[in-house]
Amino acid sequence: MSKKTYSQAINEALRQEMRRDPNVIIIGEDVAGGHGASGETGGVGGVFGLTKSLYTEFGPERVLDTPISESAIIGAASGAAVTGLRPVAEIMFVDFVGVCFDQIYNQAAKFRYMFGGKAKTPMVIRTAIGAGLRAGAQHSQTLHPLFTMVPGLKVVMPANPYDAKGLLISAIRDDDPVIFMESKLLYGMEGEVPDEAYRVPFGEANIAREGKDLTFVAFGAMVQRALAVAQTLAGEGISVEVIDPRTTSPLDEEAILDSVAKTGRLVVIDESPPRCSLAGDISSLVAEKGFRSLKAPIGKVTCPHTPVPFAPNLEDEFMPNPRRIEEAARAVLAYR
Amino acid sequence: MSKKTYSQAINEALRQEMRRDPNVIIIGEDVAGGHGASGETGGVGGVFGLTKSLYTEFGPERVLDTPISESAIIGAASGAAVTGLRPVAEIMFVDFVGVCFDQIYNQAAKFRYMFGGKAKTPMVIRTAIGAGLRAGAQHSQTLHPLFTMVPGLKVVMPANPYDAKGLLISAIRDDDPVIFMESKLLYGMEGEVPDEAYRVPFGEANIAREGKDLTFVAFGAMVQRALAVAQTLAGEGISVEVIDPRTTSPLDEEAILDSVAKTGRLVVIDESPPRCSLAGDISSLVAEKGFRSLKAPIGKVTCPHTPVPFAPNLEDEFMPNPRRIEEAARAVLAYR
Amino acid sequence: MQLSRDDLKRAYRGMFTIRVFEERVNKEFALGNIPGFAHVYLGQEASGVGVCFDLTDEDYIGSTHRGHGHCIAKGCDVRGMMLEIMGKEGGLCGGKGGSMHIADMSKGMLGANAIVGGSPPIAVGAALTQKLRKTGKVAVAFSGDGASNQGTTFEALNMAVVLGAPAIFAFENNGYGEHTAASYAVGAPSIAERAKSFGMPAEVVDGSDFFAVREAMGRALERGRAGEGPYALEIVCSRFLGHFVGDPQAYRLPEELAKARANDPIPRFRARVTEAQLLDDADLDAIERDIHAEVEAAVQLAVAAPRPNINTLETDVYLRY
Amino acid sequence: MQLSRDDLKRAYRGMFTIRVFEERVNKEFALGNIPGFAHVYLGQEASGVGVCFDLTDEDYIGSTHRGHGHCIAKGCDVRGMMLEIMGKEGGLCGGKGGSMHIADMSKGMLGANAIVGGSPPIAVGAALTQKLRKTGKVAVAFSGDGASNQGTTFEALNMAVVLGAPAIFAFENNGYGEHTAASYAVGAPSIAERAKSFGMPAEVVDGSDFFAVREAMGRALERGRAGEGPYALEIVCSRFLGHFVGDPQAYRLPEELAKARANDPIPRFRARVTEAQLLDDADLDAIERDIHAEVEAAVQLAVAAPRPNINTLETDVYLRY
Ligand SMILES: Cc1ncc(C[n+]2csc(CCOP(=O)(O)OP(=O)(O)O)c2C)c(N)n1
Ligand SMILES: Cc1ncc(C[n+]2csc(CCOP(=O)(O)OP(=O)(O)O)c2C)c(N)n1
Ligand SMILES: [Mg+2]
Ligand SMILES: [Mg+2]
Repeated sequence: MSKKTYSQAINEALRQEMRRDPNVIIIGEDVAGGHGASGETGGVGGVFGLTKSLYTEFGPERVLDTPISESAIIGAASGAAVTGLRPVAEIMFVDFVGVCFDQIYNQAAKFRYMFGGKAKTPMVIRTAIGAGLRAGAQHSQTLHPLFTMVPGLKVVMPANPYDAKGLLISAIRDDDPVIFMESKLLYGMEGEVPDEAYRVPFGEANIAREGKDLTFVAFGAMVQRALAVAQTLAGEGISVEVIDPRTTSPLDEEAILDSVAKTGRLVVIDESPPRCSLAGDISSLVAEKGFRSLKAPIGKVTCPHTPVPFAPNLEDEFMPNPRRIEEAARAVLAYR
Repeated sequence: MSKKTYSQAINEALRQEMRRDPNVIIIGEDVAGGHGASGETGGVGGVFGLTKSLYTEFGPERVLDTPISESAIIGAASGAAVTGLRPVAEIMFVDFVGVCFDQIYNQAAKFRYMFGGKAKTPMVIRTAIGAGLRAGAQHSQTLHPLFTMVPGLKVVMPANPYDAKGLLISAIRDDDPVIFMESKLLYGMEGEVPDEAYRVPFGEANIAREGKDLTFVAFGAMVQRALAVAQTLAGEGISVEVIDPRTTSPLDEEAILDSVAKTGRLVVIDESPPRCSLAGDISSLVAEKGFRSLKAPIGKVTCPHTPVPFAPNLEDEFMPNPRRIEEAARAVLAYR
Repeated sequence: MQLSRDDLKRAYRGMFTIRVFEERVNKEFALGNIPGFAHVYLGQEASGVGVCFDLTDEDYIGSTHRGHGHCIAKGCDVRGMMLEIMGKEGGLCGGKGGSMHIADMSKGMLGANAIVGGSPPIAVGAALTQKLRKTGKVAVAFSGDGASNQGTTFEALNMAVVLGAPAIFAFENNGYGEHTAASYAVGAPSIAERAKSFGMPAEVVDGSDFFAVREAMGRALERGRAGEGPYALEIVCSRFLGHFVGDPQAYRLPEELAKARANDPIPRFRARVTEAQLLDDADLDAIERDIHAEVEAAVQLAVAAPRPNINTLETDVYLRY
Repeated sequence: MQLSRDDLKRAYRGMFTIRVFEERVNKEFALGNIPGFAHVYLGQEASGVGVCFDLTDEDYIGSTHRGHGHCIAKGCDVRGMMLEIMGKEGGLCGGKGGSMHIADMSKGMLGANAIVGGSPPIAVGAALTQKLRKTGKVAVAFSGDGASNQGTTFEALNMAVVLGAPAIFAFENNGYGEHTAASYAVGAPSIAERAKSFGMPAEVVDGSDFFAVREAMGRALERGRAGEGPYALEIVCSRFLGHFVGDPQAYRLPEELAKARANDPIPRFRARVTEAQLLDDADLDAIERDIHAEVEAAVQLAVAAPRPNINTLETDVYLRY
């Protein structure tokens, strides 16, 4: 056990799994870096440095730099997966999935069902998500609803370093395609992380804070924001439970329903735009299966129905921020 | 006014708009057909015949056959749109959007906002949706949540020939990109359709049937199924209101909320899989803004969380069918 | 490599099985026994069989919407195929896939693919596995002339070169993508030259000549098995019927169709082997009788078979909601 | 076409504006005045200016993440650009776009584009408008060597040929896509040859020589304006700095960088026009002083400007929920 950042936890999970299983390979743009150049090869380790030093340890056969061709990256990963490898592909920013989405949702995700259960596609797609870096409309999206809606995909959103490592190890050992969504805002977050390999199972929520007056459900980077508002409200004697489902699909419905059964009030906080969102999804779950517990309308805090704006003040207001979360909480709490 | 099929209504809308405005062009695969072949050119008019005889009338400058390159089709349409044309692009089956999704959600949909309101992208993407034709996992999807979630897109799902014509004319005259989703199961549906051009506005629901005990919200091909079940239940003295929002984005929230205010009970019927679905979206709307009216949990009838199966018996059970709709309705009605 | 009498019989068996199977698909479709769409491989038999002839079960192929011929050439069971195409229990994909999604991992068949350009990137991945494991095996991506214009296909060509993957790109140029001619939709003067410009060897082959296809494929295989990287073949052939079963094809003149039929790969093969006295008519006739019986049995079986159990709707996917 | 003294001054002004602007972006980024990322165009000035030199406001360009130089070459206002890059009110996109999304329809600038390969299909569409309206105008798609491997780019090449669209593909080969060399990621021996194999004329140009770029572009333009279809240029140039501002570039040896600097397009231009006595140092120095003042003023303005009004968050999109 020692203090590690979210980035280090991910890097460590990759290294340990690659050591354990020679079938695990890494494929993506600049995951090594420097190929064909006059200077050092393998020193980049991905634009965010997540695959740093893996090339040095595992070499060009297992850490594959590619052209900027995301469809071929994902196709190469799924083709390698159905023939026996366990690739971890990197799509640098989730925003880029539009150029390779077919290979994800029509191909990799469907093989198992469409082929009558006879194909196994153990692959992970790691990708960086979220606004807040002033990266503009095409480098700041979250897009997890896009994957959550697809039958055949598992979708993971770690909210802290411990979960990042444990969930990534689960993802690599899973036999279905897994989308592993890394919150850019959390890369620098520190936490206690065991040095050895361990798994955090899919579909088991983390109760990030216990409470009895109101339930917050939040994912990824939004968990910290939810916790911060819960803390503020605690000062007024309001007890908020914060549920982090960890994986959006499979979803731990029970943890959410149990919490709402206790609190009777729910606010879902999520960084996608409002329509067909994860916030709406969870709200509708409770409106169907937890209706009897509900004492108030279900609040949602999402981004507005706009692309991500560039200017910092606009972007800060765009994201679910403590002010907006608090407002939603108070509205739900005030309902009689 | 005369009886026309859904297909004929769409074809007529295209023809009339092309006559009215020389900027309207059609672009897609086989929208004319026969180019470069030894026989007839222009006789195909799209695999479903929707653009039939337009090539003959408007010629190769305005009805453009393309290679099988959907990204280039959509890009060509949006590039033409921002420079002054009003293209109607065809993506044969909505399932194919995965190969060109970037050009839709990151490009066309974002131009206006991302460029500070200085770009106008008047284009329509026509595409065929839905299961029921035994076309298998990659030719039977609906995927409207995929578009509904994207800020900057308008999404249209006509449920009958009258709406098909009027909504398509609105789409062509709209200055934003519009996704026009044609239900394959409805292509042969007949109805009264005015001969002249007319618009059905976006964001205005059609109350397909009035009722007071229960609200059904359904889109596209599901509207007929909802009506059929409403009819069955009427035989038992249960009065069901059927709301067809016509466009998923913009969404006529008011019509839905008004109906639930009256009935207190809601079942949403939609042919996408359950997660981050349109069904969930509408349920969450009512759970937030119509909570006080609700007398029962909100029911959802969707496809299961699987790809579309091929075998006819599996596919029939996969789709929201009258039995499943009726079951959901009875459960919501029975709630006390 | 010289072909033995048994080899030649195997080749004829492959092509003739495809022929009879596809004619029967056409007929059963008309009879209403086949749900959905079907795209038959009639006229292209020499391509599939020529490409797959020297592949093992551990070599992989990725296929297209027009995949029955590839499946048969790669050794898939025709009963399992017919059951699948009719949407019946016991089909190769349990009835969940259908004509456009037949796969059989045990035969190295990675699936027909209803997305044009879907297979090439996947085949690069299968080839990568071979490269990393140094198996000396290859992966073939079948694509049509139409698919040769899809961005995913181009990316796969470049990726295979860059990663040195033993992928073989078999472009079956049957002159049409749906109802549009390749002469219109392929802006390049030649699909092979375009592939070559990506940095791999490429050649044009007469796709109605089994021997020519097999020989060209031999050169591709030699390179692949030696770990020297990808190869492309432009296999020029003819689609005897329409794009899908039922396409009236007004865009093709009768003369064009007649010319295609005149170059039928199956009589060509027969003429060549009988004239060279490698096989005699009796050998070939015996094969034909066999195959007719085999396909007939497959159809009987499939027509009589039950639909998949309704409980399978939600199996083979990891969870239900 | 022979260049007048005024033309030459305009060319120098264009290149030097880019140079000073980008050096300043670099500096302001370090000072924390520029949010997010910035990719500067230093070293590639002759390419953007050479390509855009004979374009009018009614000709279009589509650009990349490294778009500042293209914007300036196409006539965008540097104040509006600097305001945009700093995320301020009055920016060319109202502060909503930022460095990677600067657009100005009034100048025929269809937008920088943060998706690699995003612009080529769009440029084909803009070219199509010109073709249908018979304007004699063209649309240029700038792409990097990295972008030349993206499927969308390949599709655009083929589509332009098939539709006969007056699109010009300007591939700026600066040797790198992020931190990976083109020599690794482009499997083809040559980007120009690869483009040519799609069925259009293509040539390789020395991208550090303004005159060479402009002349090659002249041939492309002649074809485009005459309605004869697309053209491709592989413009070989150098990226003086890292991929983004802040990239330490350990993957490039100092010698390589020094070599690139030794071939700086701006001194090359100066030497050529002064040696040929077309312009003298005083002319050029005057331009330089002007530009320094202009960029300084733009920075002052932008630093002092307010952020966009918060109410603009939900404008320019058709609805709110
Ligand atoms: C991405 C995508 N676009 C369009 C289609 C529709 N479609 C199915 S087959 C086909 C023609 C394919 O032509 P080609 O690749 O030449 O194969 P062939 O049918 O001649 O065997 C088209 C356009 C599709 N299935 N997928
Ligand atoms: C689809 C997509 N993939 C990856 C990226 C990340 N990315 C941004 S710039 C870049 C390199 C582009 O290289 P090149 O086209 O040569 O342009 P240059 O940076 O050299 O100007 C990459 C990989 C992206 N923005 N979009
Ligand atoms: Mg073809
Ligand atoms: Mg570059």
